[in-house]
Amino acid sequence: MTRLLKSRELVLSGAILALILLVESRFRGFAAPGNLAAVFNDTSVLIILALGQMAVILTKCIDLSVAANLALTGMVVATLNAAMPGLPVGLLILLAIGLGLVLGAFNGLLVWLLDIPPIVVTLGTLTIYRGLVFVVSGGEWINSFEMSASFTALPRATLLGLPVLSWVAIAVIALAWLLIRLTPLGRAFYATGGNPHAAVYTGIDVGRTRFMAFVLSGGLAGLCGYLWVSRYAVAYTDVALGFELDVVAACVIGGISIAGGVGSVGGAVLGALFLGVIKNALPVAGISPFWQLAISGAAIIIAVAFNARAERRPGRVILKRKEATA
Amino acid sequence: MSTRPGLDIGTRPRHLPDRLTGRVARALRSWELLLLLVGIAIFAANSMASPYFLSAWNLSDATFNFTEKAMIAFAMALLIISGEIDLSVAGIIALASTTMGFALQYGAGTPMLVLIGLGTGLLCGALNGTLVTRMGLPSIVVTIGTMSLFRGISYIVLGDQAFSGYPVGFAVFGQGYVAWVITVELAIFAALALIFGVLLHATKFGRQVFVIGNNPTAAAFSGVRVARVKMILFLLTGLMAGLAAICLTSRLGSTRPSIAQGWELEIVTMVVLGGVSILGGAGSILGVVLAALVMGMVTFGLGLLNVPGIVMSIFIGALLIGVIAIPRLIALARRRAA
Amino acid sequence: MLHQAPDTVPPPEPATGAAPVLELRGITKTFPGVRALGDVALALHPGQVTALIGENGAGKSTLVKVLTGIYQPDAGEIRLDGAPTRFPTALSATRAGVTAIHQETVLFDELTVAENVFLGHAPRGRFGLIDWPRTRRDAAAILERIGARLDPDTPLRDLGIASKHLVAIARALSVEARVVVMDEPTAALSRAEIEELYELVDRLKAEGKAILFISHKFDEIFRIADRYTVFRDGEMVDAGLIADVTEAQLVEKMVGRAVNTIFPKREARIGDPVLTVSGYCHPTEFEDIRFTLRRGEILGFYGLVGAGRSEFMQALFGVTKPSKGAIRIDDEVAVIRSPAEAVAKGIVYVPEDRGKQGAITALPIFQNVTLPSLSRTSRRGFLRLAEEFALARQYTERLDLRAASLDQPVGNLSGGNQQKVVIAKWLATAPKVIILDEPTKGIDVGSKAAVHEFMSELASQGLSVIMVSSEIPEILGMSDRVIVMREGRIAAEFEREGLTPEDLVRAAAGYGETA
Amino acid sequence: QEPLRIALVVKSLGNGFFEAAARGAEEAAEELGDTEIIYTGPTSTTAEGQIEVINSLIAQQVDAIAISANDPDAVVPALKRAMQRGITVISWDSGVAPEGREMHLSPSSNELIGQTIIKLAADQLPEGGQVALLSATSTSTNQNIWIEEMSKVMDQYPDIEVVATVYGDDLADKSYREAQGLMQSYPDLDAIIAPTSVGIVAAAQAVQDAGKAGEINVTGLGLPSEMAGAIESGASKSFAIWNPVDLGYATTMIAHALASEAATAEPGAEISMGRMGTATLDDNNEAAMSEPFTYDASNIDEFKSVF
Ligand SMILES: Nc1ncnc2c1ncn2[C@@H]1O[C@H](COP(=O)(O)OP(=O)(O)OP(=O)(O)O)[C@@H](O)[C@H]1O
Ligand SMILES: Nc1ncnc2c1ncn2[C@@H]1O[C@H](COP(=O)(O)OP(=O)(O)OP(=O)(O)O)[C@@H](O)[C@H]1O
Ligand SMILES: [Mg+2]
Ligand SMILES: [Mg+2]
Repeated sequence: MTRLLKSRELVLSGAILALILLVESRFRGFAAPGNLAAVFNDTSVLIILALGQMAVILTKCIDLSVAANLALTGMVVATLNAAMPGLPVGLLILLAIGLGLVLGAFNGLLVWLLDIPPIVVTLGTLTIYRGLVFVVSGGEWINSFEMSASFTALPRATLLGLPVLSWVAIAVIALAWLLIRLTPLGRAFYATGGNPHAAVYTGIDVGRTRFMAFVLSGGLAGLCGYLWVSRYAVAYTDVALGFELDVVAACVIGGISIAGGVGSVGGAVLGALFLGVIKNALPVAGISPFWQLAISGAAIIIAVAFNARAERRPGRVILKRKEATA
Repeated sequence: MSTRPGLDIGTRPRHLPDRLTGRVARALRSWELLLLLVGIAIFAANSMASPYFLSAWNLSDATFNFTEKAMIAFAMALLIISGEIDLSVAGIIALASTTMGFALQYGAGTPMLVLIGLGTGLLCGALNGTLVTRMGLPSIVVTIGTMSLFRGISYIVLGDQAFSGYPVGFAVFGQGYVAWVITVELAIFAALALIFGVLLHATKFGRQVFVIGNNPTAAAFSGVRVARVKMILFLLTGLMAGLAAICLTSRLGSTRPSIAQGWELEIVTMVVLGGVSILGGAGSILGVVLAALVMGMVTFGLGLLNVPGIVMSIFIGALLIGVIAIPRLIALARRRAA
Repeated sequence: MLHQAPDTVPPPEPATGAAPVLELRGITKTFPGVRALGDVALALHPGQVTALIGENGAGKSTLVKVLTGIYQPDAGEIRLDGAPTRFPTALSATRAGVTAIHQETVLFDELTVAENVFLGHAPRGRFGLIDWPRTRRDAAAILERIGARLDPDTPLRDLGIASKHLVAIARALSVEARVVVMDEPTAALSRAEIEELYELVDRLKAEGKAILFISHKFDEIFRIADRYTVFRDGEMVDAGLIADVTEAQLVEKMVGRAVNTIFPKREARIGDPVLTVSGYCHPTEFEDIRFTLRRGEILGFYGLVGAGRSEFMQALFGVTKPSKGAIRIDDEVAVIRSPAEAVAKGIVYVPEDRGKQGAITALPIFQNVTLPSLSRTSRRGFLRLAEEFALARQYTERLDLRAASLDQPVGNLSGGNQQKVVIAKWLATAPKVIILDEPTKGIDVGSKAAVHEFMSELASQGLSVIMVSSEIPEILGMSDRVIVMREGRIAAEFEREGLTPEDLVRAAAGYGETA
Repeated sequence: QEPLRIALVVKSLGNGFFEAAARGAEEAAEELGDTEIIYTGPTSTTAEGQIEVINSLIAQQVDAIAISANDPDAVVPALKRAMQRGITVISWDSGVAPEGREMHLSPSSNELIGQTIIKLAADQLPEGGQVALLSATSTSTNQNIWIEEMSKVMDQYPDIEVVATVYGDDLADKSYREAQGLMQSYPDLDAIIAPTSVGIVAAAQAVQDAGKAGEINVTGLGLPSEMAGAIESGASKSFAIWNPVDLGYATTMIAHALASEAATAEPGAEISMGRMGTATLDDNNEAAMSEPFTYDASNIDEFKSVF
């Protein structure tokens, strides 16, 4: 598995590099470290969400509610911040993660205990959570001047030259790698998606593992709720509308198989970065932003076709050809 | 001692009855009945909540809330029963509407516009179908890609512009009436419900759709041309999206690339609420018809109370999960008690 | 012969050897509509192999699952070293030292061999994190011990069926076990590997482990078991020492009456050639397959597991494409590019994997039967249910299918009856040639005899049969002619007269070959 | 007697601008007496959403619909049906094609707005310089007309170069990213003109985050409450807007007059807008309310709590 994935990650890294160089060749400065750091910073939220989604997809499920979860947690913490500017930001972040966890757990419970297909569950909660944002806010926007300075300052504060937002993404990547590679839960994600039936025989509780994946995805979405709202210094009902599809697309481009059990942290990160580079390169390259949608659609199709080709097994070979005589 | 399988060749064959449970008994336990009850309850609640609900003209206006989506939902139901899905339908609407608007610039008349709309739908369906059946790619991912691609092409063509000025004759699809309060769209909806109902439940093709959804490998090993059936379903879905694009464009009288944004999820919701198993292999057109009516009535009823659309969607989401969850919760509780 | 009453209380265990490590008492397990286990008892002794035998569906695998914490029994108790205990999860059974090689391969294609061996109980290092280097080392050691030459870092998906089974065995031995359960462990292994397994069992015995061995093959039961326990219909009917019984007695206990294990082929008039295959090739799976099949003939295809017979049959049936070759049906050139075309030309295939390729388990019997005949039972594409039921009834009754109604889902039927539905489906198309791939694999003795008798009857009615089988007695008993395949090629062809098991084995394994 | 029911249909609920307009509408209703305001709209800026809302308003038999349209053409059939059922239909803020309404009330005249936005930027650039436009949703008409009007007067500012026009789709995050892109692509940029209340806030935030407050001037059309921070930080020196409270008030006054048949919408007609004076309809049955008003550090504190 690792061999194949490594090569797939290599190809994806190559594609990203080629893309960067292509833009750089026509528009000096795109590949400058400062700009690349900005691209990474801009993609941080997508990376974090893609890592959560990856856990879910590994277990053969899908979480379409992440963007709605993000919007709801973002709105709740922004509202709290506006109402009680005195609340420490740390507490609000914990609250965002906590609320995200609860929303993820709700998905997870429906999948685990009631055995409802994940796509149906999260399609339902996608509309419910998004609707709740409206109910919570009464449709009002929370604007930057209503937020406390510390609330909006945290993600853009720089540390060793990088904004805190980027550092959060880096930390999440590291933790995700640790979780996936080195903990039993991480391995359980693969087993559950790779062969749910066999997972039961190995003592893995398939339902519980899926639940945990949804909780993880929810918690990260909650974290992103705070990050998004404070970064753009605005909260409203349609925050990150339709972003769940970008997240799924990042995973797919990163080689995480929708059939479960296949994928890696590196793949998810690279998939997100690929989309991030395209998004940032278009305005710089002077391509009309109206092209962006079609380009990312084409990228998804090409990536999935490519991954399927890489995954296709050579098939066992019964015939032992005698090369020498030929 | 009980008879053992297979040991009694040569003895008198046993007579196997066709069915043990009658059709009525089955109907009484069905998902459709549950939906019908929900629908009646919502109808009653709406009539009580708003004095404006029970009016033929108002109900006729309300049908626009679901007719176009339901046209696609019928084809989508077949596709989902066969174990595939098409999330690009709203993208197809945008693209088909755009090509129609483009043709309009070159003076195409109503018949030509209709052909172009349907043709674009078919082509998009053909692309999806080819990627899925020829290259063996998972349809959920392929159609997430083509969803962006199709709508993206509309954005490339239109940008921030719009096509408008459709011919007067073209308005008949989305704004015309067949008779009294029966709109053209409602008539199309009813005709399609009948056609798709017969296609799915009374034809060889429909049987093959169910078989494929249950076990595609065994279907192929039984001589069913799986790839062909799936290809036809993708084409059919594309065609219906093209038809919906004609109706919607005609109703709006203009084309923007953002047309029908987010419809794919509403259509899938409609299909699943109609009792079609998202895992494939089970479902009925009657269920989808009932789900369309229920969803239309919920949105219209709440609209009359000036409830914002997004709050309605909470109801739809809760309905989707609730209708599936409640029977399971009861079963779970019963098992716990026992 | 005395008929044993089914309700007799099992005789007490003969008192030999040490006290049992693991004892089951009064275990009952019901599934909706089926009582898989009713009040069964079993005792496993250290250093002894207990064979568990019974027909298909007797409840053997269910018992294994109860023993390993996958199923919870409805009633009864499990005693470990005399103390009552419970296994609420698979992990708890592993921790208690009960490990199993399950009938199905329960492994993960996307993980490596080492991960598969240790999934769920990998060695942990600091902070409870998985210690990968140690996991790899330990896995290599276990593989070494069972004589499997496999690299622990190979992804499992790159391995063949037999190697996968070896990984499953390694997995079972990766825990400190006192009780080892093996549910039909030799079904997928080659002869050499089976021998290695027997040696392994002997070693485990010597180490004092208690072994429960499930098999349908009596030769191996007599080769390695010390004790036996017989299940019938979810009940324990007998137990004792192997030394005290004969094979015939065991079979009778299992089935409840005496049976012939092989129903010999009835003489049939063999007619003109129906199917001629010449030079069929595939880039990787088989090469230059050629033979002629005649009317009323049963042509056996023998070979070791993995010889490529199924691949060839599936190409003949149009599932996969051959790269070269031609066929003639009734002396006319025919091209088959899909199963639909094969069926139209009168060639049908009963696949090896009944659950995945044969039956559509969630759909009713009649829909399964009429599926390939829908053009006949429908008019202009519209279904006619009455005709479907009539057709389905005709063929299911001819095969004496046991079911409650034609509307019952096939998944509710026993394995043998599911096989009958698949055969009925094809008979309803009035084929010329029927290909049966391992038609009695995993089917108990009783049903097996019925299938054999039926095959014979079809041949005598003028149908041509190709029978793929890995069982020598079945090949010898049923075939008019035998083709042996090895590594994707035809290794030999034999007439029925004077054919011996040694001939088959020699050709299949390739001793003294020139090619 | 039943109260007169006037529906104020907005582009999307939750937008501060429209909330303010709704307050103005309520003020007018109070003044008029016997008038009920139904403030409604879709939750995202789509034409389909507005049509569903219009259908339910028709069903409720409201007396007047005053709409700020997401699409000038798409809502026409639905509005026509409303007029057929005897409902007074006018558009305000963002217009509807003439056949879909009786009259349209522009917050200001397009010429004045176009001239104002470029003047705001030019006044801070006596030496000339580069400016870029950050426009709103691609499906909105006004921005395009204003930009067009702006280009008509560009020859008055020979030293000012418009280097790019980008679209933020009236989404905060997209506008933010587009503003970032502008700063990357044009290192010498002097001003960003965003004739949209969402875009201007996002652009100001982007400029502030890039540490270029005072260097790049963000101007255009915005709400004082949302722009107060930007004025304070120096990211924006000044911006303009008409008063949405006045706009909602004037719209309601006109709708009431037409629905109660106190006035008729025809070219040349003069319709009273209460404290806002009189609207005079042109040949297209369109009228302008007033000129946009400029906000800067000198008056922002006074207005930021109003809307
Ligand atoms: N999960 C299940 N749900 C319902 N019925 C089951 C389930 N598992 C087993 N059964 C039924 O219980 C009975 C015993 O099955 P089991 O698998 O234990 O048989 P077995 O003795 O192992 O047969 P074989 O020799 O074919 O492996 C069968 O009738 C089977 O159909
Ligand atoms: N290494 C493998 N990778 C993928 N599929 C395999 C592998 N080994 C076996 N199979 C599949 O498992 C099934 C049964 O395998 P089996 O070993 O019986 O091979 P076979 O070609 O059918 O040989 P035969 O029928 O001659 O025994 C076949 O369908 C085969 O394609
Ligand atoms: Mg078994
Ligand atoms: Mg085989």
